[in-house]
Amino acid sequence: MKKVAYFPGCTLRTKAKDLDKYAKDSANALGFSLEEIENWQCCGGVFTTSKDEIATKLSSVRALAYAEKNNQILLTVCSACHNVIKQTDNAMRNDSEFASHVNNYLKDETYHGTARVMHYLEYLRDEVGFDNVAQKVVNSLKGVKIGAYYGCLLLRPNSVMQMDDPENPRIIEDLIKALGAEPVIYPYRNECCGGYVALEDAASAKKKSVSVLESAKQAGADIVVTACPLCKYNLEKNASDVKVVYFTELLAQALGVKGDENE
Amino acid sequence: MQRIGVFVCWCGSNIAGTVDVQAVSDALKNEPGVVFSTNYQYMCSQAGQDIIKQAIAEHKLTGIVVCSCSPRMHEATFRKTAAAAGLNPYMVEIANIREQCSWVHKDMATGTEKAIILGKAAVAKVNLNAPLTPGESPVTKRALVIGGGIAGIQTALDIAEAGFPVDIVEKKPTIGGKMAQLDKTFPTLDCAACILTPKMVDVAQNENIRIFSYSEIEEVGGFVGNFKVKIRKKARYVKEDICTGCGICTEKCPQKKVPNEFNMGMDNRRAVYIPFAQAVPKVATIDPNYCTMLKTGKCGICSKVCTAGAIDYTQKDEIIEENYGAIVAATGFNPISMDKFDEYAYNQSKDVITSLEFERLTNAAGPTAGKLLRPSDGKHPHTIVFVQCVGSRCAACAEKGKEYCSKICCMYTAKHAMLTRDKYPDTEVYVFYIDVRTPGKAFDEFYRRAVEEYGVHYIKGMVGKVFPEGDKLMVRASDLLANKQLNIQADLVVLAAAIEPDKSARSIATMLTASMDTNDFFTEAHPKLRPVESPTAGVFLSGTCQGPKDIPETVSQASAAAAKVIGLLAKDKLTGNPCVAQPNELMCNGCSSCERVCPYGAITYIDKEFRMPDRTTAIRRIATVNEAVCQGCGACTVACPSGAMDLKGFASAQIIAEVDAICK
Amino acid sequence: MNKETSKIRDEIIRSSGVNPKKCMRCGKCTATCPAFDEMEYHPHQFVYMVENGDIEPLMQSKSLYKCLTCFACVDRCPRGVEPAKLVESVRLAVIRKQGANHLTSDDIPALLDEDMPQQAIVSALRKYSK
Amino acid sequence: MQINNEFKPKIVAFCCNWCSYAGADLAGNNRLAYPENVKIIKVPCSCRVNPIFILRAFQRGADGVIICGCHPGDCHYTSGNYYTRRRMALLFSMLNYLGIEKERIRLEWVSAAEGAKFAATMNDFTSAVAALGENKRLEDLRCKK
Repeated sequence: MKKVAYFPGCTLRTKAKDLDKYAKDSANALGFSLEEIENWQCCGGVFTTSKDEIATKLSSVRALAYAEKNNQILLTVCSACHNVIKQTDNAMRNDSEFASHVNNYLKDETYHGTARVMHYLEYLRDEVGFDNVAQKVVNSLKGVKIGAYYGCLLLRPNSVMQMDDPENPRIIEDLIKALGAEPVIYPYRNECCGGYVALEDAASAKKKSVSVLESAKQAGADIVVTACPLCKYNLEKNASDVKVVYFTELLAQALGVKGDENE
Repeated sequence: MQRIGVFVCWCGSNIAGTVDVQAVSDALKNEPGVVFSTNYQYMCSQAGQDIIKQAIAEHKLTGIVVCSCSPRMHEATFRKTAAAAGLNPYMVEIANIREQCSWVHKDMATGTEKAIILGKAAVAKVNLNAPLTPGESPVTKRALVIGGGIAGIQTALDIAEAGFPVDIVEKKPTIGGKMAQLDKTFPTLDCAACILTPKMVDVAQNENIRIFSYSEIEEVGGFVGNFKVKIRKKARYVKEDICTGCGICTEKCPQKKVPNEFNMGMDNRRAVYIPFAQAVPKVATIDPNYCTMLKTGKCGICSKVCTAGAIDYTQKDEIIEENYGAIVAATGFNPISMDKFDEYAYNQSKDVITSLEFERLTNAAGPTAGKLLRPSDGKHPHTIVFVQCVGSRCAACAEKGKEYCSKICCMYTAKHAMLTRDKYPDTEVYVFYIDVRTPGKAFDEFYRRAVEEYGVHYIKGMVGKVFPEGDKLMVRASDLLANKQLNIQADLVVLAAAIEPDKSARSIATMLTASMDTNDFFTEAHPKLRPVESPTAGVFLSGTCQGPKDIPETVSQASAAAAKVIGLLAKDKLTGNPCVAQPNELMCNGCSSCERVCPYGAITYIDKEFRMPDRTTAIRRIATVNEAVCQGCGACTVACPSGAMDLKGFASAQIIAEVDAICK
Repeated sequence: MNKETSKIRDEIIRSSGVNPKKCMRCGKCTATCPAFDEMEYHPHQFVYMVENGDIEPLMQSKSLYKCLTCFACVDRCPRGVEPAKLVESVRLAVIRKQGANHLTSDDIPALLDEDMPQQAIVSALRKYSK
Repeated sequence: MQINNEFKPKIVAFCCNWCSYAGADLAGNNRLAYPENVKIIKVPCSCRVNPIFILRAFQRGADGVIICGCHPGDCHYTSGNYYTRRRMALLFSMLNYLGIEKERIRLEWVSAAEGAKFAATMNDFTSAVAALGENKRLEDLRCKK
């Protein structure tokens, strides 16, 4: 079985254990295994854009250096980890001054900008292939109307993330189709849920999350899927009658590896 | 041995202020070959020129050195002077002792010393000069216009009017271009078809004009006055000379699901079609990508209904070769793709359209017969949002938009907004703008009328995102003057898409060896003083292929290009540059090194018979230069391994003599 | 603009990597900002005010803590100005001052509910404190 | 007048007719001074400059040679300056092998609008060559017994 270096992130160890577990189980079912990298540290949740923020990026660079040393793809599942690590990777590649500052801190773990950071979704699309995913589906989700919720972190800034068309993405919709379900496209799928501002200003986050869910509901979605624990929290906290689940949970369910409770 | 005269100019005090002109003329008197040397206040004046003429006669001069200003200034003047006195003009050399000596040095001693050396170098060169005669080439009195939009039409009509034959090559089945798709034209609001179609008819009826429609340029060879062009006349599977344009085939064709490009894909046409009622030539064309007969061999209905018998499924592309004296590029523009701007939801909603699509929606001959109806449900829109600068003035990333201003959008948006309010006063119209740019005769007045008389809401700000919600479009925008974020529930959103040169322009430019800028607009020979000529001799520019412009500007430029073409075609012969490459037949070994580096394809090879020392003859392959094609760059002279190739006027021996004189 | 202001401005421009002069005042950033209603100064104003050295009001403003860092303005700006990075650098100019952290770990427990993911806490701390 | 005993290098500048020669004229029009050591030879295009001309200059006592042409992409003859660039790369390495310092030979792109660049380039080149001192002459072995 093909082994892929995996960066889980702190939330997947605590509040978002489902996101992690189902990702691993689904990977096994699809013929690859997620190998947690050694001694990883929290990515910090958000990317600090300032050029002189060095220390806050070191944990991501360490993960990148590990993948580089082992000549592996660095796989992420959480949108936030993916965004932070990918943006850090981009800064290391394109800002030589920043890179030399960072590498000065990292004695044996310097990074030279050659690792390949991939989100789990990208791995399914580009390495496994959605066609192959579809073939492994045992519990087709036929008839279920699912809205993909991208939020901001997977897509923006597009010049760095390069995952999909940032204004009209299809990667999650294609996965939904592969699982036999019906994707529902709604206009707020790439609008922000309110993010970490929720901690201080719950009202602000509520306003944004409600618009997202209303938009999905109006378009006819029964379920909304996300790759981000914070999106899930914000949406669920303000949820109406639309269920919010991790995309990995849906995947595991379709692949028949979710466990017995729903089967 | 040459008999050289040296003439040192003071240029008033311009030279004499920093150079001791007497010392220069004295010093040069003793150079080899010099038999006369003098100086004068203004050599270029009539009196100065007379001194030169007189000296040529008196001293039987065979060569002349003028120590004066830059040759770029007065070389031509002194060559004419020499010619008037019976001397070959190419026996004149200029020593540039003004721009490159007196003006850049302050000290009299150093200036004088340098002027003497520059003079010596010129004398050394003239000693090796030979009389040169420029070649002449005839001018083919026929012009080619590439592109049959309003630019190409106007250029062709003007050239034809002057009595020269013109061919228009148009890749679409009809001429007319983008203007044929427009509804009304700003700022006078006359209908585009009413002013364009009579011109199209003029083109069809003009005896001096041939139209090659549904045709493309395949190959361009030759040079100014003598271009040789291959034109691919694509198979339209209809005999052009027999088809009467009755249109029965286009009604009976069973293949009804072909997106109609003339209506921007907003309705369908048949596989056999005439783009629009006033098409020129009014001849049907079969689209091979959709025709069932051509694809499967089963159908043939159009052939059965054609009473004229014009349908020919076996037609093949035809290559036409023709010679031209001048070529005009009039390749036009297209709106850019909206794929990279989906924050405006163009790909997510049928009711988000481009301005050119809006033109078709309001055009009486369009898919809605001129009624403004939403593409999604055919309902009358009550709130319309226009977004300006979509992809124009966009410097964020190259693959997204264009850095330049597309120039026409402010005016056509004002037109669209005004016409909408005029015809449907119950409609609220919003225009989001960054700047309103209306330089042009009666343009700003036009825009103000849209605001003041027609009540169009102009809002300074930009639309950030369009959310398709149900059958409405939620437009989120900024109103910068009010410092507000607006949410407008619209029925229709119209995007003023940036314009870009037609995609075919680049390959045509390559064939013409005409240069382009980074945006693929053709570059002009001089941005101010030669705006309708390309830097390549004999190639002229008309319309938007050179840069964004509206119809009045396009037509002026088209006529200007025609004037340049007429000026060229009016000549019987073109005088070439005599400073061209010349191979030494005895030294050439036919290796082809020169041929490979020649940017103009001026070098070919011939087999020539040579008498050998032992009285036998041998056939050897040697290079020959087409003097009319050679531009005299000299690339071949360096590539030649045997030193056989030389450049007249800049011979190796001459340049080495200059080097020696300078390094002495 | 006095020396002190121009020093702060240059520092903000340097650390953000944003060139406010590229802005053509189209307002698309503000048009697209999901936190518009919560902000007192909007993205285009951040760009304009930083360019003019009018930074003190920005540093005092609660707008600094309302930006969601969603990068919508960064992605949609036609000139590549990246207003969100400017907001962040102004915020850093505030919280890097002695004792000026906007949020401290002592504040956290009061803000939590039992479902709040770690991600929200670390993100907020990273953005609001040094 | 001050007596100047400092070393004055001999410098030959080959300038293409369309860009660099016009650039030199513009330097003159704007009265932008550069050393009188620089003597310009006009060629139609930088690709007309045969390496033999440069060797000849070094044989005859030139201390520095500079070739100026249109900027890449701007050649009046479309591709002449690209030939020059490739040829000079080879020639420069050969001159280096012959023991001529690489600072003594230079290829520069100067447009017709860059009078200031022309003057600055010539100032810079002249002082670089002057710093190296007199050049050793290349000798033609065929002329030796």
